[in-house]
Amino acid sequence: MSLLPDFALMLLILIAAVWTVSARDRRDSVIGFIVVGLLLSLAWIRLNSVDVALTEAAVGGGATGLLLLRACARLGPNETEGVSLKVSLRILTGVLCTVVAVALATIVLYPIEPAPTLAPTAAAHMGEIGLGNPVTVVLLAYRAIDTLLEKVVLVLALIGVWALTPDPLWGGAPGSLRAQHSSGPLTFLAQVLPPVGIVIGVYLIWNGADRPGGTFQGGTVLAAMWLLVMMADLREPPEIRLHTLRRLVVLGPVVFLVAGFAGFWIANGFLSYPPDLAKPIIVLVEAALALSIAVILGMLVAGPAARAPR
Amino acid sequence: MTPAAYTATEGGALLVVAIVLPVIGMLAIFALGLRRAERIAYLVLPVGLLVALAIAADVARSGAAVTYVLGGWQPPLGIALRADGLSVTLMVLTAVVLCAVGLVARGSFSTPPDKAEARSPMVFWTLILGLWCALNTVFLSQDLFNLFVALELLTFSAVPLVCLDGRRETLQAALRYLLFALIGSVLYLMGAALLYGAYGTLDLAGLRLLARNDLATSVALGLMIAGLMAKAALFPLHLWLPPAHAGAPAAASAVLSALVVKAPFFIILRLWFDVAPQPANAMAAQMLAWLGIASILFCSVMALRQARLKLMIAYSTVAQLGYLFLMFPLVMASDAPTAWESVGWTGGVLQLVSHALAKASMFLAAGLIAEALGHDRIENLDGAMSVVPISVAAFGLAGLSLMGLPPSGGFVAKLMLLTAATETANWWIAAAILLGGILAASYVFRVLNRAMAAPASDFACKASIPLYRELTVLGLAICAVVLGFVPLQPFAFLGIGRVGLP
Amino acid sequence: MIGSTTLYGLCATGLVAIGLYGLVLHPSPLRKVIAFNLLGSGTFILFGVAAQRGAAAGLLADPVPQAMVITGIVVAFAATAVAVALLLRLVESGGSTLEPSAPDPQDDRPS
Amino acid sequence: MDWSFLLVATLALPLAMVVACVHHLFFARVLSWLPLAPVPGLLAALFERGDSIVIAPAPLRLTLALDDVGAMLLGGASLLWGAAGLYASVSMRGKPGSGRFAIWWLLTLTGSLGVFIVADMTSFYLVFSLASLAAYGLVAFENTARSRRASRVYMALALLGEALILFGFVMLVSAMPGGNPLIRDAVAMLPGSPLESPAVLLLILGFGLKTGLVPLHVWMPLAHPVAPIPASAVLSGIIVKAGVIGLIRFLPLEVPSPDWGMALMVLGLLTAFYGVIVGVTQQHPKTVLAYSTVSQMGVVAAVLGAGLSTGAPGTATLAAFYALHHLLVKGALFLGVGIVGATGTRYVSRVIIPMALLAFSLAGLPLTSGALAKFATKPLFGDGLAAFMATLSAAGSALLMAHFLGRLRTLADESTGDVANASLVFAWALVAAASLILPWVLFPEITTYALSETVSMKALWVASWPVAIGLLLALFLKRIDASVPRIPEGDVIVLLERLQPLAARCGTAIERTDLVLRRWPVASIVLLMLAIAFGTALQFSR
Repeated sequence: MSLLPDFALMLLILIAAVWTVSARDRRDSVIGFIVVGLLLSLAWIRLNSVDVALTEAAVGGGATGLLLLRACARLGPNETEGVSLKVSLRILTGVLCTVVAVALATIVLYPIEPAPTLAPTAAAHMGEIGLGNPVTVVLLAYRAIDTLLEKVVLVLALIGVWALTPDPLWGGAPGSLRAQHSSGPLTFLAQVLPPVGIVIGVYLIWNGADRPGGTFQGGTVLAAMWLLVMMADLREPPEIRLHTLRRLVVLGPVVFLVAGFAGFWIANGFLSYPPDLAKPIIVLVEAALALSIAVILGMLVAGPAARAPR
Repeated sequence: MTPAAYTATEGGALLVVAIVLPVIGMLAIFALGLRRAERIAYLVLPVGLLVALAIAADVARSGAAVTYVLGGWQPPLGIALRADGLSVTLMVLTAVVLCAVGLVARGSFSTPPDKAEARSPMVFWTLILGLWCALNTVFLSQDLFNLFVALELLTFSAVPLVCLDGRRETLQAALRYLLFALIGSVLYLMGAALLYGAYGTLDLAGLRLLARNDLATSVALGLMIAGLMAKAALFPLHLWLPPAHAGAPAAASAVLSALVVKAPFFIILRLWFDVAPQPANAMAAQMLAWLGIASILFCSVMALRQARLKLMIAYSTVAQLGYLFLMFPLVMASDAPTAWESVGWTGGVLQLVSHALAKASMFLAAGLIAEALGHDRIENLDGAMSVVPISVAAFGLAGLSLMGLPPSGGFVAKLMLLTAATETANWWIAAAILLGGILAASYVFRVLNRAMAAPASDFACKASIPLYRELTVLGLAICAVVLGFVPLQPFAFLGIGRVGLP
Repeated sequence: MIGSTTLYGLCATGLVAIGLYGLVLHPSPLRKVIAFNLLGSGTFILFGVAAQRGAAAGLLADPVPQAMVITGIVVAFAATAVAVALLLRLVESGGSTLEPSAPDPQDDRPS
Repeated sequence: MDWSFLLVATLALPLAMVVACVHHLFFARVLSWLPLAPVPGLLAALFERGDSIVIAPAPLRLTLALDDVGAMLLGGASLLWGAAGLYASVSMRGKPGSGRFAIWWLLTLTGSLGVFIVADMTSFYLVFSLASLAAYGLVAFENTARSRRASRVYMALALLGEALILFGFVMLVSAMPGGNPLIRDAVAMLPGSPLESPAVLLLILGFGLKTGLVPLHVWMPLAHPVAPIPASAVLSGIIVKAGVIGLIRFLPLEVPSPDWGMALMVLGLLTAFYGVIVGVTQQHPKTVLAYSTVSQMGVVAAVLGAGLSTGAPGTATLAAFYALHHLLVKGALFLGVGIVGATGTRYVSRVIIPMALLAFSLAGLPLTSGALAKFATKPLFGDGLAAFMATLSAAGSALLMAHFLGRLRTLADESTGDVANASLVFAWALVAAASLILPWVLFPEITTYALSETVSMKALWVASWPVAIGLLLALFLKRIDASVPRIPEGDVIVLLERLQPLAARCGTAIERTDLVLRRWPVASIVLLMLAIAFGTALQFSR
């Protein structure tokens, strides 16, 4: 197979990355970053990692991009961007970064042969779970504790963001997500897209059990729809003191934990599943996780409360 | 070559509880939005302590590590938890410090009775529990990627604690902390990626068997150690620590200084002794020790020159962390059959433990002094002795440990390190240990001198401190002192589970 | 002969270098956050390369590093969210850079 | 009967009194209990001999034991602690902070008696540090600018001493298996060990600092005079003996070591003369006494050095005997200064004669206990130059003491004349009497000489001429009094303090470096460098 498309993609990614770092304007930089994210999704597909590609597109490029764009808008134009550092410092940094890159490149160019892999082991045990997508199996069975703790990370990040609320506003709602120029097309999209998006999201979650797709991707699509609705000013962000909101946030981790502890009784230990029930349990956990992720991502983008509680 | 399998031991499920219990408490506080968030924390803290003690008892009784294989999936595919003598010691330490901090924090982080839920109590208690989960995971996990997640958990819990009061300086400190910690994380993760590419496993025991001495391994370990040092704030990577630890509320500072910076160090220890190809590299060990020496001397002088009590204690943390990094060449050059049977290893671990107790006590005492006086300028501490005598006494006792004067854990630790340095003829290290002790004494006495002076005529006490808070702080300091009565030789307990790693 | 996997590996090293450069030198915190994300992406691709090289047993790529990357991406997002929120709050409170100013000696609050 | 419990009580009683201070009722009265605190120590010195008790079994091995040397010093120290405690319980009553003073007092007492009775290394370091550091509270008690400076210098040098001793100890035990050896065993291993020289050097420096060997004596003339009278008495009388017992216990005295012995002897004699020369320029009697302590401790060090160089048996006992004499005399002199300071000229004619006797006893005046001490230690110096210098140092002492008596007289004239408190006088008289009598009782037991030899014509002559020379010098000095330079207290420390601006500049430079290092680009560049350095080190050096 020709290397040309890969080479072109690689060049594009690097050019976009250089642009992202070197752009004078903050907004240009963010756009550059979103472009890198999209290109990276393509790269991930070329690396035969479709699940990662979906996650990168949804979370890495999409949600992060949205977050950064909003920050740009809030920051205003007058930040001191171009403080010029000494040339010697720049050269030194350049040299050091190059040394790191050269070391990494050497390792990449002269890898260990044969490549060590866990793929055969992972494949060998797939049958015990009954799911078709190996990545989902790794995420929710083999290395479920990683996934569980990462959900805790998300909840903690949300608490960390909320912690920045000024005291009098605690419990209130985050500021409006409305785009600066609320336009007709956006409103239209916000009215039309969500049903479609929700279907796609649910499909991704359900599908994730056996084919590429899964919790994050589905959850992110759900979150995106919600954010769209909020940005079009059709709905305000909810108050952070709402019990429903809080419970939706913890739903995923709690279901995951319950499933984990259930393993003590119905299988052989924490986070283990009985072979015949594995698939339904995992799908249930995934659904709960996706819902929580959608809420958490949405609230993370929305930021700390900016209005006093009503 | 397949690594030997982990066998789950009886009672291994307790390891899961140790990790998950704080998470449950945290989620409960978050979800229930209760009138008094701290109540749930008070339920979780003692139970967590009991769990840690139970695991310690189990390890002590069986004389072997307690192991649990999550989901029954053997590493390298799955992840194993393993509590050896060292990790159990640190778990108990963590539980003790957190319980004490919890008691003292009651005064500062109780929900006011007229509010449904207040910001700072809710955030403080959830994050403290989050921290606990992260620390226990760091101590127990046997998988480098899982350790990465735990480190992130730690960062996300620690950063918002720094800026709990929302002032500009603390926000700035928190942002610096977060960004620098993130560089550290990425470097660590990069190393993990290289190791996976080279060995196809991130399991510690597996890597120990496979580790070769090649470029990928060297680069990976270099990146990981540097990244972890950034998170541990070893000089000269301490840019974030003084403002962050000084800016946080005292209860949070206590946890940050006593425990949080120890977690990355613990992972360096694991990498060095459990992963790096043996025999370990002499030059890299010397480099670590030199950074430690620089840390001790430079930051002790900085501590001596601070005007603010909490900043002084924060710089002292960086200096005391330096002692931990001295152990690498000392252990290497020792003629003990294994690392953990050498005096240097025991001294280093003891320094970790006694510094944690002493520093927690010191920060809490500083917090109470600041509460009582309304400020923490060292020059104006006159009269502190008459208002909060027990806190000043706790500060002094904790100071003993930092100075390395007997009787205290710090003394035994530094004595062991000094002995190891003498035995291995590392004279520079010996000199740094001694000089560091003198500098530490100088900054501690500087504070005590002021605090014990007679109060000025217009002296006014800003707040009265309940006795139980002062006594808790004193209790921690006494723990640090009591550690001074351990025998001066390597402890068998710290070697449990390390002999014949799987 | 360089394969496509190696090519992406080199791409990853490029991203790491570019990200590191931005992270070290950009004075603006937001640009540091963006650079951090680039650096992270490069690191993830390194995992991706390991995954791709580990294709075996009928799987197109080793699923374990893929799962790690997914976890990593989410953690990076969470980090970005916290950093951005902190940054915005810092700007609101009147600061904008990371370099500390001299402490105010008259400040009476505990530091 | 087994009296070994007395050893435990020696340490336990004062500590228990400290703990009891938690209760405010006891705290309010603790001052009046001070004279009782050293009673177990005194009893132990009288009845207990040769036993050792292990308080904590191996591997801790905290061990107490009392030998002749320890018992001699323990008894003298306990006596002085008791008398000074009695003095303090009267003189300190009603002063602000007297409770705090009592706590520091008790802690110092515990440590200073402890050094005479512990037998293992860890315990020795523990009680030694306790004595050193708790004495800080006594030095700093008055909280004047002068005492603050003195306590700062005291603390800095005490910590330096701790560090030197700790390092020496570590070298001493590094060759030994197991945690905490007995001092005896560790010292027995020292000769011939690879670390012998640095270990001996560190120990001499560390303990020499405590005994005030030049140039590490600078803290003494600052610290001893600023404390309240009873505290000065114990500081100058007892605390410096912690250094003496350290040298006695830790130097391998039984094994001839000409080089180290000579070095120590020279240093000691140097100190003996230095103390006199600077002492005669001082104005306050307490400062003169402090310099006299410097000088006398120089003599003790010279005795030890002389013994060490030949490995002469009995050196330890003789040095301890000399030290005991100085302990009691110096204690009595300080308490006497207190009485003169309090009563002025009212009783001075009655006080000055015993004070003169005590003072010249330090110079070895014939028929005083001091003559015994000099007589007993003299043979160690042989017949050469060293012996001559040692004798000459007695002349120096006589000169210094004559100067002291002159200053004491001036002090009496300057003070207001209150009525003497009987307890204070009793405390002083007790120590004075003990200092004059006790050496006569002990002398036959520790030497092979008969008492009659000490009063032979030759002995009397040898003891007399240095005193006579000293007195002549004193007369001469009085004549030229106006042209004698006034050397400030602490002599060389004043030069060192000139360096303060330099230290401040270094501090500022470090602060500035810290600011640079903590800038983001710098710190992150350093991080990258470290990553690269570690990678390189791991890859290329093996």
